[in-house]
Amino acid sequence: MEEKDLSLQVRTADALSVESESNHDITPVETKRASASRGGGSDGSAGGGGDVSPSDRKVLVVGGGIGGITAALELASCGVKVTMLEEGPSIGGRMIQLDKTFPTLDCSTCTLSPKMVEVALNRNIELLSWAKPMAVEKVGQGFQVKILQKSRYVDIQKCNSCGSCSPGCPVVMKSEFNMGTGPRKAIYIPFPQAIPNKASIDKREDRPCKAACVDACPIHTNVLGYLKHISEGRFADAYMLIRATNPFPSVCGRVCYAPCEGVCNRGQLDDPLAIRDLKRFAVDHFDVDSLEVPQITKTEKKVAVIGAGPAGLACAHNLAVEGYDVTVFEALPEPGGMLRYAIPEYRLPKEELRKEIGYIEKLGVDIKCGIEIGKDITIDTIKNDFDAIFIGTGAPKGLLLGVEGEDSQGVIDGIQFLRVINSGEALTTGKNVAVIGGGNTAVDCARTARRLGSENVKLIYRRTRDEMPAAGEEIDALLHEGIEIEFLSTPIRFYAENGKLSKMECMRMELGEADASGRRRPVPVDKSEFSLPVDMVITALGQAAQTSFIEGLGVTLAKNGTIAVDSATGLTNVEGVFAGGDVSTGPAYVVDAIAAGQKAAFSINRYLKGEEVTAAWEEKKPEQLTENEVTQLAARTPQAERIHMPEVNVAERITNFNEVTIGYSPEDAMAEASRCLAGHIEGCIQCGECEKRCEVRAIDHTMRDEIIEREYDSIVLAPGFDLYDPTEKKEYGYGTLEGVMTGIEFERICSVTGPSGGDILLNGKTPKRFYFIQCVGSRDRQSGARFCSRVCCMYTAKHASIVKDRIKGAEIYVSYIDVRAYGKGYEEFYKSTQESGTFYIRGIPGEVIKTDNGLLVRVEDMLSGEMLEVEVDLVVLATGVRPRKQTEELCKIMSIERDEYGFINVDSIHPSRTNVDGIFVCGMASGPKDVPDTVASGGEAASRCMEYITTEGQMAEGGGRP
Amino acid sequence: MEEKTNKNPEIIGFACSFCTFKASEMAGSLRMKYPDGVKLVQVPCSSRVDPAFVIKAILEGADGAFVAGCHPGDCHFIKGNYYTRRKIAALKEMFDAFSMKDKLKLFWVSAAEARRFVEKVTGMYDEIKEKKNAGKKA
Amino acid sequence: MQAKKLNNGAIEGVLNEFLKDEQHLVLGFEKDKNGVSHRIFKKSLDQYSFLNPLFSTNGALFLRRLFAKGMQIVLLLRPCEIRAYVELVKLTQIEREDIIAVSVDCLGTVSTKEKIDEIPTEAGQLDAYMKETDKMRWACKVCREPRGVVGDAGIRIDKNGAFWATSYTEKGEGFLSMIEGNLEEAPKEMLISEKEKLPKFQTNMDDFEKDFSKCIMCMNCRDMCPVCYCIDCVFNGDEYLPKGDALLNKVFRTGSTNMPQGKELFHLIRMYHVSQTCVGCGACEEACPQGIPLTKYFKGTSERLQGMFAYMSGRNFDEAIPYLTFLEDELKDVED
Amino acid sequence: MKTGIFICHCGHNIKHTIDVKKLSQYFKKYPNVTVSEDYPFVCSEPGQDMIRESIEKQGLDRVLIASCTPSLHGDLFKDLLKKSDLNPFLLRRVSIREHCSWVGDDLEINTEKARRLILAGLYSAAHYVPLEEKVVEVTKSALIVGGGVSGLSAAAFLSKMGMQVYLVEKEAELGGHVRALKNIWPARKDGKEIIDEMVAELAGRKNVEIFTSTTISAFEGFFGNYEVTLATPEGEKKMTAGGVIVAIGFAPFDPIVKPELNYGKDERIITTLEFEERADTLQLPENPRIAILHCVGSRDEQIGKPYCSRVCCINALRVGEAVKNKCKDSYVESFYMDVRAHPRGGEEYFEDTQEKGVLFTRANVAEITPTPAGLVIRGEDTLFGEFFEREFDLVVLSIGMSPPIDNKLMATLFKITLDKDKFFLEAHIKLRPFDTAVKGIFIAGSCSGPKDVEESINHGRASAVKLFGFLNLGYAFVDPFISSVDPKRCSGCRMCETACVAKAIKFDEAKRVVHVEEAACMGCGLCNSTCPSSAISLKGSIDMMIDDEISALTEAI
Repeated sequence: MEEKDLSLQVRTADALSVESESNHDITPVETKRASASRGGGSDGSAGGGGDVSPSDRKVLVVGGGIGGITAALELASCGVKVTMLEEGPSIGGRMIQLDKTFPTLDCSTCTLSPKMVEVALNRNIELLSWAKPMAVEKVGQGFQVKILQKSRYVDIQKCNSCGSCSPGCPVVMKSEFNMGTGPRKAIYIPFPQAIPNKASIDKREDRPCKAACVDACPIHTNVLGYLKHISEGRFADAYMLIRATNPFPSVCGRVCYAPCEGVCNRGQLDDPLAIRDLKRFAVDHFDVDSLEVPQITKTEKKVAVIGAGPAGLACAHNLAVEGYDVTVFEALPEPGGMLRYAIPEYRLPKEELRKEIGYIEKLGVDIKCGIEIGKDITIDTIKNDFDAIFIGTGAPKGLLLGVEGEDSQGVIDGIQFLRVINSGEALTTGKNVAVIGGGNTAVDCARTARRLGSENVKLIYRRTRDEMPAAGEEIDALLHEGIEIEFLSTPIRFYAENGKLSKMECMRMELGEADASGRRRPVPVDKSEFSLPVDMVITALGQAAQTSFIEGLGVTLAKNGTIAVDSATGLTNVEGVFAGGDVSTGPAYVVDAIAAGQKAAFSINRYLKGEEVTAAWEEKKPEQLTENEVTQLAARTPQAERIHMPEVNVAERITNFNEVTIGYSPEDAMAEASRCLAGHIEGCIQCGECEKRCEVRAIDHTMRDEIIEREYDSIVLAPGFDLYDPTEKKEYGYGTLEGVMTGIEFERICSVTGPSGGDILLNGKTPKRFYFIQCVGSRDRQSGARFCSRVCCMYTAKHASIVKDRIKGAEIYVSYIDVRAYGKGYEEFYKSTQESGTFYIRGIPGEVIKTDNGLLVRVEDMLSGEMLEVEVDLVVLATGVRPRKQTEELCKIMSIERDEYGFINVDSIHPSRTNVDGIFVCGMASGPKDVPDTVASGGEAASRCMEYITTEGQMAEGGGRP
Repeated sequence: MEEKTNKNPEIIGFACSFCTFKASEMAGSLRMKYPDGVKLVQVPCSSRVDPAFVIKAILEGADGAFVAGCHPGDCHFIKGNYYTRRKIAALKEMFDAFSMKDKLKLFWVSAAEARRFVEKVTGMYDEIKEKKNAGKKA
Repeated sequence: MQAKKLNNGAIEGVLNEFLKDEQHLVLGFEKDKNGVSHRIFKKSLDQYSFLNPLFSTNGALFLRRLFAKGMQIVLLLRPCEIRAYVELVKLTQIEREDIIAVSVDCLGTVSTKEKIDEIPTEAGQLDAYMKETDKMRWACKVCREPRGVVGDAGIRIDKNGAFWATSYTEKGEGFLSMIEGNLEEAPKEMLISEKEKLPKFQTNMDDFEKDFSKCIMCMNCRDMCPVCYCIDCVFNGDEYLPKGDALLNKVFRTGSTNMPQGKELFHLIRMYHVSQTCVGCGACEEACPQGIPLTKYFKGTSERLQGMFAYMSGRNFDEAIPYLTFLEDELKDVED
Repeated sequence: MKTGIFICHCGHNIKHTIDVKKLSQYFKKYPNVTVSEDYPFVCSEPGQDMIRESIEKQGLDRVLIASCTPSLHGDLFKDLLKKSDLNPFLLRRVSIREHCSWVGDDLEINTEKARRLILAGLYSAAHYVPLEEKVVEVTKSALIVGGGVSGLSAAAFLSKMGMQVYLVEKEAELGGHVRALKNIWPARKDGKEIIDEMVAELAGRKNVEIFTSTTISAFEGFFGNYEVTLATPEGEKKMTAGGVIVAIGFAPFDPIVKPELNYGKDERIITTLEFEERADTLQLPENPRIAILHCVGSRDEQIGKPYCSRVCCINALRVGEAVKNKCKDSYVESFYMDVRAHPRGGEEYFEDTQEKGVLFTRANVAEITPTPAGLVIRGEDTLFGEFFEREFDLVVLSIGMSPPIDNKLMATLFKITLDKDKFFLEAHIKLRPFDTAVKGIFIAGSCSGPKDVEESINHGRASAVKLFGFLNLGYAFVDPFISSVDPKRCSGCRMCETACVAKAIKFDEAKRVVHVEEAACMGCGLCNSTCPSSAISLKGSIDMMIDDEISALTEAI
């Protein structure tokens, strides 16, 4: 090697691969020798860097701004292993927030992002975002460092930055990147060019409640999420979030039995939230017909759904979204099943239902009504024509009393009764109507009869109110509407006079032993017969499934005639045949049917893909708060009762079938929703929506902050700077007056990567008149900063020229003390800004006040000596720089000295050397600098650092530092 | 060329890796929409674009072509796009001489200007589409 | 303009003197019974003709890749030929050191394809001939610079047909010093005056395709072009003119294709390549067996493109070829 | 040719907007395509295993991955190819996520667009050849031109890192202008002290050669191995340097240019530099009246010095302070436009000098008229808008910085561009403030524009560390995407040479063809598009690749 002449000679990297797999990090043995021989750089007296390979040296760079980036890249290129700590989600520092850089008006992003990418790709640099040093201890020449790695709750390896998580997130926060001028979600990628380009979750504390509502809900509706949306006035977002797991929000918003409210943890403090009514509110504020059909990739497979009830339609809906060709067969003339034919108009307007079903049809689902299986089409044909079948025919068959005279005219089955009414057919009820039963159907029948004009409607129930299966509020409503209930009584005989029903004989009951259902069995009381005059009796004793039509399939039935299925998957014993809803459970609730349909859809999808069929989601028992959790929460949560949804008064409502409940006003809804405990915390509320949406399963809420222990040979600090907060300068009205903002905020507004994509807008309108005030928080004793911030003069000039460039005919004023355009090309830039028609006024304004059409700036022009009053639309405060908050902490743990303003102390001949040997500083941390100066200081710091780590132990001979 | 006239315009764009292509990536990740007719060829620097490429693209049936790079002065290769500017300016003059000025455009789009990118290409697309349809009617 | 008046035969005398040296050559025109043509004179100058009314090729073509030193050469050629020579010098295709380029006023030329028996070579008569007959080549009719004002020196003809020699560079002065007599102010009015600018060339693809449909891709235009200097043209490769498998491959990709494949491509790209160096001599058209009006397109286009940069090919030795330089602050409005 | 095409679903991102199945099926049948698969997440472990497997099993020689945009996933797939013993430069990535899925709504149309883009990738990949990251031997030595603070601090660092350093100073003494300065602010040291410290640091080192009263007579070659010829008092010296740091500083502005100041006509009118030298020897009455003029030779378009010289305000303050320290009761008045006390602590320094009693008058000075009694300054007070006329015993002109005398010489020697003020032009004013277009050649300190001591030191060391990074391995890696010449096709017209920004192309007089200095090439491809016969072409993006991409994209369907 020594002999080799130096004429440019070329080898392939592979030839070197012995030492390095074309990594730039390891100095190959022979090359090192070469250097030693050449110029005798190796022997100690000559500084002796030559024989110390930097490759085994490690340096910690704190801060990922342009200063830190430069230092890190330089060190890495010298072969040093660098760890870069960035406290935030992405490197880039302040510079990446800039729209343009003076004086060339280069696009900041274009110039910086390649450097950021370099950092990411450089094999010598390990980048830790969300990380900062906690403790630093000097050991010999080196440092023992404890690094706090904050958890980002997203697996950086898995995340492929597709960004599908953020739209779903219900938590809207201010974007730090945009200096709060724009929103971001709790899960977010700060900006498109972020490095690392990965999402992170802004989780500040654990959710105070257990989100029992979500677990209680058969379809795991994201309750927390939509309540958060509603509480902050984003009603449409709330609807979409509900829609994501529920094809029938308007139905569930009205007639759901709301198991969520039963377990709502807030209920343990005061009242549970009105989760169902708020759902309805969300629906009321959304036009379902405007829903757009998503992008769907069609598959070849066809699926038949039998029964257009909630179960069947939910199943069809999800399959359609998955791209299957779905046909629904319905025996009745219209789709909807019990929703359409059993629930009366005053509880669920048909129009609402129509919309929801309309959307399902939009998805391409073909609903064939009036088709009865076995009559119009045989089950075998279906079996042959389709790749899979879902059966959701419900439980339409009414049960019989089994007493004498039941067959006489005037005795009618409840379901039958409701169906006739809901079909809009005329039906004459009697004067005296008795309804037998205590379920929701019975109540519906009674209230319907009342609305049909029956003077005297009675409910006959065998047990007491406590045992009534009907929803409590329904019973109350019933009583309000003047319907009596005969508890503990049951009919034993019906009498008809010339064919027409005339009276009913009943018998009193008393409660005996508990029966299978756990309810005490009613026992007849001897000699307690009594009779009631009736001309109509409606029996609502419960329903049964009607499954005769599938005999051909060989599906196993349970003894009560329902289809036997695996409740988690909807699998029957026959391959390709699935079932769910009342047809398998017997009469139950709408939301259970929807869940069953969705589970089946999930299974069918897997089955048709040839995958193993598994449960769609695992169920979790709703958790309750523990005693002391309750007490703790109660302590920090002000009491607030539930706000009830208004209803139409009784007198009016019994005269018609209009909906009884009226719905919340936005104010009430927001107030009620904000009672949700989850909504009370900052940042992520752990609603789990992102987990649902992340396909690579990158999200991990169980992550915890870690502490990493490392050893480094040297440390470079580049914590950068913050900007002065002018709130304390009352005279400028920052924070109180609209249209007064800081320079960096204005920068974001101008930026093409900013909230308005580069349009300079003040609440939607383009401002025309601008006033820039310089030296806010610089050269200013009151704000405790005598120093000059060095950049404000120029960035103001830049802003002025940007405005000139973007807004034709803009009026621009700039107030200054001295214009410090001292850098290369700065003076010229300042001049051209002036010449392009920006008015520079020497003198700092006394005050800014609001006027009818803008802001009034009062300033004394020191050149003319006169007092000026300038009216403008926008006032931009060129706020000075301050050391970054974190600097103080950093310096404390490293015992580094700072000056009166908190900048790190250095001397001008060794501009990066701190009082601690081996710790260096660059960039704004040691005083205001513009970008080129920061870059230079970054390099300088790197050079000092290199000296320190490569010549340690030889300082004396090196004759370097005194 | 003939059999394509009833189709939507096809536009070939030559985009420099450091600015315009980056901008187009950003346009994508921001889910901004622009016509499918616009298709990019990535080049290291706009100065790599040989006018022959543009001529070829047009003769092979593209309804338009554009060359896009960093703003003058921002070039990653320090001066490249100044040469681009001269070459493409000349080529545009040539296209003008052959009465097909509208078929060649030169854009400066920086890495951050996703929206500018979308505006530029959409603008060009619509313009050409309009001319095309007008041509068909005539 | 300071110049030396040439009495009859003066220049021949000078050149003969010059040619006495073994190492000296003159490239000019010779007149014989078959007409006038290029000739390199050694030793002595016989049947020399100042003017060559017949155009076959551009003389600069013969000078391409002339790098040898030691042979002193004097060029006495038409302005279009000298301009091509200058461009070739810029493109380091000619070693300029030992060459003196003298441009001679040109009264226009007739194509060698034309049928003509007798054509005058004396300035006055030739001028008349050109005016009477309509035989002058189109290229010459629209010539941008027929005056001997390019190169190292120039020979101008005044209204009375008298010749004037003047210099534009040091070399030119050297040449001038060989001629006896002193410098005097030459008459303002010369036989040929500066041409007025022509309107911007304008055409369209249909006409272009129509005109070039006859092209057989023999590429004579390229081979005879003085400024098409590449030793290996891109169009020799399969990239632009695919044949055989390459052709099939292309058809497979781009569907049906006319043949010879890529005529338009060839001509348009060549047009761009020579756009800054083309001197509009029309040699290409002379070379075309199909009689395609190449000059119209090449000259027209190149003049437009040169105009953009206030450039004129071959005007002088120092102007950089526009594509090889730039100003930071120019062409602000090219961007769309 | 055996190409493997792998189309990523990116979960729903691509799958839901592009018919990936259809595409993979379509390309299965395509000539030269051996494998064509679509996969949920190509970037996932199983995804990569799949690719690797098919490379090994099917013996693929090209891999095309249609997924997210190439800039994502960094070197993931390159490394994958490496692991599978396939040259990483045989990988082609096609962005169908950012450029199809996310920019169009219609499945059909997106799919067709994606097909074209993949086709384009396929065609161009057909021309791919294995490339290698070359490494070139470089000399671990640096030439530093200029022995001022920048040059010295660069030398200090590089020599300490064991590099051979050749420090060239055209003056007899090191230290540049700083050496002359007294009590430099904020260091509060004499320039001499600072310089001596720096020189002392170098003194001990065998790997530093210092050449004073020396100029550079010739400079040849390319990055890593520049051939330098020096003209030293002892005669000519030749050496090889890996890189160069040009730190030739500035020239003080000469106020002669401004006759109205009468500088040179009266010894009571001196410059700040002269003040430094003569401070003690000046003959002044006690309690002298002293005027200080700011911006002499700065911010002055008439004399072609529109720029601000950055340091003169501080210098003016120093003069004021010095006088006041000497005699409290002297009358000192500073005439300024804006006080640009920009360095850290400068503002406070400004205030302190004011408190010391130095008066600051915002004014335009029209002229200085020497009279026996004193120097009369006439001008306009721009604060009160009134004209004034005051008499002084001494006028100190705070002169600005002008470009170094040798700027043009050095510019041609080292291929550095000059900016409009004739200072050196940096590669990028913000992020590459001491780089030039030519690799391994740096400009440090005030030769690229006025700078103070601290800034010059920063520059010197920062450029030094950058140069060290280039050279410390003894070899440098060369990006494979560089130009190369086919000598058979080259006509030697030297157009590429003229155009090349990096000056990486060299002409061989004998063979009359050019060749590329690989270490210097930036890989922009300008030469390629400039060469009419494409005799020079950019590896990784040769004409045929782009031509065929175009064919694919314009393909008639």
